[in-house]
Amino acid sequence: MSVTNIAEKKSVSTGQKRNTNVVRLILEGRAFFALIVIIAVFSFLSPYYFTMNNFLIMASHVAIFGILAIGMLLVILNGGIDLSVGSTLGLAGCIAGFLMQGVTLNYFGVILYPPVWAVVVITCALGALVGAVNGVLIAYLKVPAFVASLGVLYVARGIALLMTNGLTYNNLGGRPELGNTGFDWLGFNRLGGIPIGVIVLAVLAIVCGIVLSRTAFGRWLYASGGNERAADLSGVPVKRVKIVVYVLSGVCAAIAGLVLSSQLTSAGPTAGTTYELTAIAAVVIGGAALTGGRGTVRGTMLGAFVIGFLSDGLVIIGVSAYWQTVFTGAVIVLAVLMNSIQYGRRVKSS
Amino acid sequence: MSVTNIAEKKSVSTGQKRNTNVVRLILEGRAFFALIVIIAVFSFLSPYYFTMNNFLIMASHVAIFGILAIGMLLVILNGGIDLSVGSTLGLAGCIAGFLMQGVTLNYFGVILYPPVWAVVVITCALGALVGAVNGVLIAYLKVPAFVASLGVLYVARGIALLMTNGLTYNNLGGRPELGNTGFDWLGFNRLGGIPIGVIVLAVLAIVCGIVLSRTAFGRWLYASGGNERAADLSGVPVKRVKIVVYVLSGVCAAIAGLVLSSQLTSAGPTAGTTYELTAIAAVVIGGAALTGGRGTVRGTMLGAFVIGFLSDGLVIIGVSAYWQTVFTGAVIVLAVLMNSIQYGRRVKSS
Amino acid sequence: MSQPLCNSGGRGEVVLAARNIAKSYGNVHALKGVNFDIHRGQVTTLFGENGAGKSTLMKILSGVVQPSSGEIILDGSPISFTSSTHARECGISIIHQELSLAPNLSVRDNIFMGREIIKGGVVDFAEEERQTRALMEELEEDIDPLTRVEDLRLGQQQIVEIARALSVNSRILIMDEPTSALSATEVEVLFKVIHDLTSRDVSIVYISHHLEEALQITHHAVVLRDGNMTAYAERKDIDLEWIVRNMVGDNFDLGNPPQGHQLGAVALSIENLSVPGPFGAAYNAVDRLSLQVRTGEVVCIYGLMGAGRTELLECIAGRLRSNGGKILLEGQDVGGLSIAGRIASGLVLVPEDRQRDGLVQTMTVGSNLSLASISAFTRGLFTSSHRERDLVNDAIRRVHVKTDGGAAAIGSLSGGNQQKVVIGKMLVTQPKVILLDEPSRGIDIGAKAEVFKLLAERAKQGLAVIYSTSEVNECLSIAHRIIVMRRGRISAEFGSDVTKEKIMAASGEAVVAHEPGTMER
Amino acid sequence: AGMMTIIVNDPSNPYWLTEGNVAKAAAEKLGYTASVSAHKGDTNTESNLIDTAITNKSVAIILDPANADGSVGAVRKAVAAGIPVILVNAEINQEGLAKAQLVSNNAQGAALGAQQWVEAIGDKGNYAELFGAPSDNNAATRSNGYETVLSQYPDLKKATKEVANWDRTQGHNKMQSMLQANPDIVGVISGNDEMALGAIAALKEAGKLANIKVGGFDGSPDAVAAIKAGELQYTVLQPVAVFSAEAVKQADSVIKTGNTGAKSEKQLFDCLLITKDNVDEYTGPFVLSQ
Ligand SMILES: Nc1ncnc2c1ncn2[C@@H]1O[C@H](COP(=O)(O)OP(=O)(O)OP(=O)(O)O)[C@@H](O)[C@H]1O
Ligand SMILES: Nc1ncnc2c1ncn2[C@@H]1O[C@H](COP(=O)(O)OP(=O)(O)OP(=O)(O)O)[C@@H](O)[C@H]1O
Ligand SMILES: O[C@@H]1[C@H](O)[C@H](O)CO[C@H]1O
Ligand SMILES: [Mg+2]
Ligand SMILES: [Mg+2]
Repeated sequence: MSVTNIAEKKSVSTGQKRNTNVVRLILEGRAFFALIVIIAVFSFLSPYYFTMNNFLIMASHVAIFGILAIGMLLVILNGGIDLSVGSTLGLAGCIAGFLMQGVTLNYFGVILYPPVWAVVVITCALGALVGAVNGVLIAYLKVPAFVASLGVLYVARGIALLMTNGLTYNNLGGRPELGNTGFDWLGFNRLGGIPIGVIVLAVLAIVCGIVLSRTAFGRWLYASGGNERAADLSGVPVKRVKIVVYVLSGVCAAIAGLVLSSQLTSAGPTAGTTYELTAIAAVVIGGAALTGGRGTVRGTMLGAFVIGFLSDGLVIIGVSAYWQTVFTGAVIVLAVLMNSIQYGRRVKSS
Repeated sequence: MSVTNIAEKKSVSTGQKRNTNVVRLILEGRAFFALIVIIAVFSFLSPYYFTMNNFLIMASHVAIFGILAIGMLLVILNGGIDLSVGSTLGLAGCIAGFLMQGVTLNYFGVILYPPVWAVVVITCALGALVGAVNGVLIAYLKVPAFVASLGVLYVARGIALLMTNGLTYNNLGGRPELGNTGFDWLGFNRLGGIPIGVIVLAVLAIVCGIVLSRTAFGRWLYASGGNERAADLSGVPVKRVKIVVYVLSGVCAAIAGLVLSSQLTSAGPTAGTTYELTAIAAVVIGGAALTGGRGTVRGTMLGAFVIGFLSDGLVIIGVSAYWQTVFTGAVIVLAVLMNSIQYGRRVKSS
Repeated sequence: MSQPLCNSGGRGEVVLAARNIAKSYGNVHALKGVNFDIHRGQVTTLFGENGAGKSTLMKILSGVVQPSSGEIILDGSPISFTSSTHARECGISIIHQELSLAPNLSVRDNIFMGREIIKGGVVDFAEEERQTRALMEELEEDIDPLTRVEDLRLGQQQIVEIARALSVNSRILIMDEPTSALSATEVEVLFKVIHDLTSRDVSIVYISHHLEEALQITHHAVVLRDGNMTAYAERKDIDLEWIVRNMVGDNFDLGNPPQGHQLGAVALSIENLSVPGPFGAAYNAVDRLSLQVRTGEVVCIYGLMGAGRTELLECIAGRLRSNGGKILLEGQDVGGLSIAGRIASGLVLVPEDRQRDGLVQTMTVGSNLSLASISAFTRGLFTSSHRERDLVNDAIRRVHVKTDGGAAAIGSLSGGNQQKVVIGKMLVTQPKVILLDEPSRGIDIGAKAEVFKLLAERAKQGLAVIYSTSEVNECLSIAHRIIVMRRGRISAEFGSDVTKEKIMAASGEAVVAHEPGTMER
Repeated sequence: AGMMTIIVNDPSNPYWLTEGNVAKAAAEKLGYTASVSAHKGDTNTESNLIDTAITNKSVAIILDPANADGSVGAVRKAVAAGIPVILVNAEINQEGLAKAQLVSNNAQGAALGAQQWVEAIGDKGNYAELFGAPSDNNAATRSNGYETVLSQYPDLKKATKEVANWDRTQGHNKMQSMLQANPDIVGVISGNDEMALGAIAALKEAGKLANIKVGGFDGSPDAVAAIKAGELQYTVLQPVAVFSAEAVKQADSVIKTGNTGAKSEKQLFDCLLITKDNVDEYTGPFVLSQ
């Protein structure tokens, strides 16, 4: 810890890092700029891109990554990383699928069909549990976040495969006669024309934004990500914050799993493979520092939209799959590069 | 004597830093211990595990990850991360495959069959180039290592797919009449009974160990990973070190690509997908800190062997694929956890 | 590029001159056109409040930072340094105010980092180690060259930093607060080394907030104020009063114990407290120590490095576990409470190392100041930004932080002002008992006086204050009572009428001064 | 005549690459524009691609579904948007959604392969099996097909079975490990060619390729080359080139007439055996001219 601090301090004093509000605005402005460029280019290339309906569809695609990215942002602000979100998403979907298909209680000889709200609650609780495992490993057992969450990545995926035996749960629509309908409502319906997934994302983003900027917990999070020792000595419950952060990341992954499986009306054990990388990329494109303590929800959302709007755009204009891979990589670097260039210039001019 | 006392005292009082030589030995001892446990358990469960030949085969599997992990160690010591090694491995294999099959120069109307040594050199140069792109992005354009190498991950993979059009180069044996034989020698043959891949790994590990512990470059690397600003002020060429580190990581990935494609006598564009995670895991299990400045080649090799011996062992005793996933995750966490527990107990008992 | 130590001219002649140096960071004008001379074989001391621009000027002279305008003249010809390496090649080296060491490397590796001795293509570790050992001998410090720097205490790290600068053999050596973490003994050794260097025609620039100490060795005194040079004089023309007057304008002292209020009930009571030594150590860092402090009382804990003051204070604050004894706050046992719990019940600590334990570098001045009192501006679930702003502005005013305002980045403050932020953060929690571990480290005399005045005032209002210090003068300021610690125990206790000599004798300082190595037990 | 969207699994496998290429060529020949994209086995990506096809106002979708159960929702979505969907290569577990499901007859192909395999190996000894990605129904179908035939030979014993996820590197490494535990095996039967080729490399390295015979599945160009080299005993050609082209034709027919012109929704295309006897009839990727 002390090392990083000394190093950071030094760089601050020599004018390397100066996150005044102005700089932060410009930084985010840059990700925003990248988004504008993407929209402009694709709108020019395809008549179908710049339509309300397409934006809504794309936004509902972004929702999955965006929800993961919000959880990831919390973890990254805390100076950690959570590689297990993709697996947790998959596991959560399977649990939801399992519950929606009815739980057979052999002992009582009955099949229980839990109502949708119960499925949602149980699934989120499961996500929280996975997150808590990460949190305890990291906060109390001092396993580096990268390793702990990598381990949980494998274990959660393995459990999902074991519980489904590799198969996919289908027909999650529920049955009216059993009173557990409404699951695909989450994925298919719209409120005021807006897909539910997008609304969930928006609500989460707003809540998270408020928590970060307006609550004690938010302050604790930024402080312990910036300097854990100093936060500790200032009375911040750093361990508890850490655990909560991973729990929230797990819950976000579970919510993403619910939204995804309701969108697909099915849940498979391999869903979400490698999504953790996309989520991390969104957070970093959005200007957060992987060393902790810096980043905003707004930036993260921009990052998620940059990635989502780009990849959908490439498909819409019919770029070949191979070139899509190349472009995705190039744009990720470019979006962040623009930040750095701007950043660098300021330093020199100062 | 008093010096040591003072040192220990102080570090315990702050409860964070205690990297005396003794502790380091114990830490590494722990990974070593994990390896011993793995070998013991599997030897007990299967009569085939504890045989010379099996160890050699397992070692040749470890070689691929181990070579990647050596490059990754350098990057991590420097405080960075290189997510692109898996893609670089794939791309390197494709380049090698492309060259081995003969390069048609339309203009001259000839087909060139470069000798194997030339193929090896060109492929390594390509790996160096990919690494240099990472290095320049990170050192000069100030793109965070995670993002830069994530971008390069996609781009390199895309290029490999584009150049092969998704197909696999086959029959890399070369042709005697063309004088380019010997490629599969790398993958198939043995020197004194030891697979060439394992020998390559050993040589790289030894060279890297010497570089780290005996040369100025090694010290620069640890210094800039420990406190970049201090290193810079002391005249360490921190930017150059950074670039060299990524170049070396790229070269290691290229070598791993050569070894892998010679083992398979074929090279496909998707080889190496997600290997970066395994390489990072090996480095971290081996006791290196992702914050930079701490880690050894010895530890990293132990980490690579822990992962490799575990996954092969699970196959040999016939554990189902899903359980393999669960066990892999659990052991990764456990191996590191053992370190932390030992670590933690020291603090508490004090 | 490297020059012979003595080429021309005599002692006292100007070897390096800075002309009209200005430096701005955005709209902060750290230096506003300063002229500054360095004299051959002599010590020039730079005095000034926190944030006056001393470090900035030194960074410019050593090539770490480039000036916005102005000229540097070395041996009569203008030069502009492109990097610290370049300046080093021109014979200028610097000991930085904030340590710049790689904590993961050994002492030897830090000293030769970037300047490796190469033999046969590899580093000649044996030779480096030999030279390191020699340097440590010269500095009379018993540090093994192979110890990792992170395992050294702060003062020893500072010694390493000094040794590194010495090992370069430069002809101009800049020391930016080299003694802020050193014991009196170590300072004496350093001064011996400085004498040695000057006699070999090495020029020294010295910065310190320990004014008397600096007066012992300096030949020239320069005072900086707000980025301007406000005074210059030779040693023979100045005294302490001159410096203080030129630095802060007014005359003042560190204050007296606050009078005119009744000491109240016992606020903090320590009973037989023990704190374990390092893992496996046979001794306790704090050994069955008992102490009572009453409301409104100011207690100073004096001791040498390693007396166990930091352990004592950190244990009271809840950072370290005890292995015996009780901590009572207003009669309540707080031994089971977390740090947060203790802060909430009114027991707070200002830690020793502000970089590592005090500040969150990624946050603003305001967020740092308010970090420990978030509940004070939280209403229901949410924080109130205007309440926070009030709290922050009030704190900035009360502890006199020199800053653009609460929104400024913490890194833009000078070291002393950062220290004030750490103290301010704890004072705004409305504590009953405040523990300050070396609160005056790195802060200027004006700030020091302000801090002590502030503490004295708060004491009058009923705050119990305990502070530790390594400077005897500071014991004799506002403290009603002076406790001397030695080997984890209280070796003496005095009233405010004691003399310096008595305090030092009780700490064991006299013995250590002549026999380095007595710390071995 | 509008755009046909072709969604394949992962074009980094020659099998799916051919699937996409053939369909694209067929569509363009019929005057459509065609766009090929890939979901790489991820049902979410697949669903996104379907959304995009809807946005792009495609006239038909040719889809290689990612998952028998998991792809149902995506297909339903396209159908709800009024776009006809023709499935190729793999099935979904719901009928009446897609206009047609054109797949190779995996059960028949597996039986064909297993019989040839017994012919090469003989009817006794221990053997190993390499199993594809469990999320793909084809893996189980083929494995069951092998089992049905091989269980008729009581002296043939399956000594070990490993999942190698259709992947060559995994096939190689798993083969090496299986060899350690089962040095006495006489043959390897593989769920696809990629895994078989990995196994061959491992056997070659161990110097056991002469004694241990390998059989594949797919009919990929690499496998054919291996048959020519005498390293692979046989492969079962999936007529992917045939049913891909046919899928486009039926899509065209749906667009023009409202029905596919085929008798049923599920249409099985028989697989063909490639051995060294008929290997010369292999004229292009996944094409055997008869
Ligand atoms: N990197 C920077 N960015 C912005 N302002 C800076 C920076 N570095 C220094 N300053 C400002 O320049 C002024 C001079 O700072 P400097 O560090 O030189 O003071 P100092 O005299 O060394 O103080 P101290 O005694 O506390 O060390 C201060 O107001 C400080 O806030
Ligand atoms: N009984 C003892 N025997 C040997 N060494 C001891 C003993 N007690 C303390 N020490 C040493 O003294 C040091 C205590 O450091 P500590 O920081 O607590 O002292 P301090 O009085 O706060 O001094 P500082 O001014 O450095 O903060 C440790 O380095 C410890 O190793
Ligand atoms: O049918 C295909 C091929 O066998 C391919 O090689 C892997 O995936 C299966 O679905
Ligand atoms: Mg200063
Ligand atoms: Mg102390």
